[in-house]
Amino acid sequence: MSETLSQLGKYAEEAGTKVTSLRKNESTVEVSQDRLKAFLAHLVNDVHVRHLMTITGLDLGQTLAVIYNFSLERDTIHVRTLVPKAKPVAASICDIVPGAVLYEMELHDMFGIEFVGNPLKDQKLLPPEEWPADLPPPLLKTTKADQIRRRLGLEAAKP
Amino acid sequence: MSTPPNQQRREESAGLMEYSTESLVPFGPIHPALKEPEYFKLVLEGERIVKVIPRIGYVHRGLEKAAESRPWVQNMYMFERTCGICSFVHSLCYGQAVEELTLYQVPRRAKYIRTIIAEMERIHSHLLWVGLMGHWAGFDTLFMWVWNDREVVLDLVEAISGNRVHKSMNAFCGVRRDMPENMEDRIVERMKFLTDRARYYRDVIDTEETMLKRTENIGRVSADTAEKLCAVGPMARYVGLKRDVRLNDPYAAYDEVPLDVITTTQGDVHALLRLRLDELVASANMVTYAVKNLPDGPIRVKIPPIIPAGEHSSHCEAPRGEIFYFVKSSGGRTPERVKSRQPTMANLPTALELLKGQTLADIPVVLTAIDPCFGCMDRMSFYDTETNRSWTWSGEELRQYGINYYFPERSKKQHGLTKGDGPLTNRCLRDGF
Amino acid sequence: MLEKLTNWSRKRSPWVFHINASSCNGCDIELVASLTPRYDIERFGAVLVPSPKHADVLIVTGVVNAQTRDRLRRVYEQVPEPKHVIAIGACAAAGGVFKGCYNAGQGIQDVIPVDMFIPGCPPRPEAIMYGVLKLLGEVK
Amino acid sequence: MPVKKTGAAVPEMFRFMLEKPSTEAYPFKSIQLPQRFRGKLDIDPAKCTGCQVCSLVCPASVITMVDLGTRKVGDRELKIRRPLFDLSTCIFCGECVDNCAFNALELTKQFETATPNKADLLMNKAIVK
Repeated sequence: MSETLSQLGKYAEEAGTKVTSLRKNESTVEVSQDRLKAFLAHLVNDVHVRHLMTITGLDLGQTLAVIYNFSLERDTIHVRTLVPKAKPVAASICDIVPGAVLYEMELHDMFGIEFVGNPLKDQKLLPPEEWPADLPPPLLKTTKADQIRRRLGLEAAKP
Repeated sequence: MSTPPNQQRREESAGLMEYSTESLVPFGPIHPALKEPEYFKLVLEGERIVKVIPRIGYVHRGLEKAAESRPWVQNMYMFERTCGICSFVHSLCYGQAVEELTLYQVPRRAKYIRTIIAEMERIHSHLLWVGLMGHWAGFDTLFMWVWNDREVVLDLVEAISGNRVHKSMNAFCGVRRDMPENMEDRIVERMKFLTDRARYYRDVIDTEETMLKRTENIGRVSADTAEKLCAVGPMARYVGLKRDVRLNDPYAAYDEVPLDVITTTQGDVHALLRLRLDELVASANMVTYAVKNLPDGPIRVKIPPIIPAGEHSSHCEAPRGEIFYFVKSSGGRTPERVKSRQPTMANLPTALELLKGQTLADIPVVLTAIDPCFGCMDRMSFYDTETNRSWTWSGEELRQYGINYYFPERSKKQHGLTKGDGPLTNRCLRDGF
Repeated sequence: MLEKLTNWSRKRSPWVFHINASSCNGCDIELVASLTPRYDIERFGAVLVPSPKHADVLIVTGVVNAQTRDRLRRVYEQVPEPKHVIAIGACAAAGGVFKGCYNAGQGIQDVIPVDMFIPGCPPRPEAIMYGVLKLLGEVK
Repeated sequence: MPVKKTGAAVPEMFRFMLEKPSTEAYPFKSIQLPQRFRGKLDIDPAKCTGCQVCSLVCPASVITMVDLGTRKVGDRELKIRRPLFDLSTCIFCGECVDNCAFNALELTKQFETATPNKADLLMNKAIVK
């Protein structure tokens, strides 16, 4: 763990969470939704971990996990936060990391998480335009690929 | 697409009717020559672009969902086919993320072979890009030369892997094929040839007026903006950010092979051309070194088909920038979740920033500059907000427009379009586009 | 007589429009490579044209998804008669490795009629040339 | 505006004029393929035992197993199965060849497989006697 990371560890402890090391160079921090923005602001502005690689979504059954994957030279830092599946709303981090716009749009399309404050959140990024409104987001575990194919009319017309 | 505008587009342009100086230009999605279909909405003020709204997803196939129902090994072949240009590095990155979940080590010889193929892929991708840049700037001679030289490296790739594009070389914890015997001299000789050619092309782009005029001082962005927008790869290095996964977090054999990371602060499209040609030389040197110092030993460790539970991420430097894979396993025969992020996705916000303030004629050059894995330069429909008339340009016509804009003397007779001939819209209407 | 002449000239110079229907770019770069000096498909008069309205032959790469399906159909309708369609690659022929993805079809023949399949992932430029020439009846 | 000075491309242009063309003579001459070229899949029906490993490892679901009746081994009745290949969707990765324990499969150098009829791409060599 590098010096920046131990510095981050101190801050994380003050915020009531801690940095867990997954493997060499790779650590993960669990932050609650209401503390997330303050934590990320500290990460980006004070620790200078500026490169957001992407935002990963995970379906954990009852909840959705949103993982912000940052990298700083040799270190990879996953900042992990949970969003309830029943009410998938999260705060946008576009004001802290402007490069997050498209990743948040992607997560909105794939998991149905609404990012409050994202400037382009009403746009569709990935799914086709004729995507039925009542179809659940594709990457949820309950959604089946065949079901989507049937609704999109992609099932082959076999003789 | 030259079909009548659909209802949605009509409504969008109707919203802009209040500002008569602005026009909305839907951009995409079908392109004849090369690229994948994408769609951008451009808001223009006269010739200048004010705002760009992307709509990707024309190539969206749903790989991440499909990965959850396929065995680990089959996923490798599927992710390899995410992109036809940087195919090897996708399978490498996915493979590395999975390898970290197992306790097996990759043999050293396999790491070297992976480095050789990855660098050859970078050479072929950069040559492809330089050729395209020549094509879009109206310098087709360069396109033909560069693509002819590109065959040299593709021949090597084919001799090693058996296919020119999708190498299918990777396996978990190793590679599937060893280097052929007696290839060393041939590779070293070809790399020397490519190095010479790359140096020569640097001369060409520095002295040919066609290239200079189209690329200098175009596509500028500040280092701070690029960093904030999380640009990766050459798009970060051309403004002076030393962002290269090979240097920051070495994978494969990059910690042993001498690595030369090239950055520049010139910060325009011309700098990107030079940077990519320099990187090509550096890659050729790395291939030469790796081939000469190829260690002996096994090339592969066989691993069981069940991967232990856990989650891990991996990132690699593709020719276009950093790619990222996140893998979660629940200890079964299929992954629980695979997330992949391609460099173009990361570079898109920067590209949109680059487009702002550019003229219509520069769109092909600027959009090609990010080396888009999609990026469609074709079938622009133009809407005149005053008369609500629409017309369509193909990518080729747009390219012609760009050439005419910069070199009016060359093709006045073709369209009669010259620089400073009144607002674009009126001119195009008059000329019957 | 005039018809014969038109047919002859059409055979001697097929104008090709290429549409990428959610392809991975592999087949596309091989198609462009077949235009470059090493392979030079222009020896047989084949030219890539920027508009479907000028084309005789429509070359389609990639597995069709819901977003490109309608675009492909519309482009096909714009190609003037007589028109021919070539499907390049495993994806365009039958879905290839993407068979079963939620936003991928099973080949373009579900959308438009196809006259020639060139399988491969991707096919070599020579294989593409062989397919185009076979379509024109130049080689058996 | 006339071009003021010549760039580095001009001398090269003249050099290329004197060189012999880089174009291959295909289709008038056959081409040299590398040793490892991965072309059309081929099966040796005599070697195939119908173990269906190839159909399990195939990423593109090219291979379906077809039942060809049963045969008696001692007291048990065993199903005879043979693979049917739909080469139109084959991605030529070679995974089936690597995994075949009986060396029944190989990737040949045949690449001229273009056909107007998709049924031509079905390889039923192992099924038809």
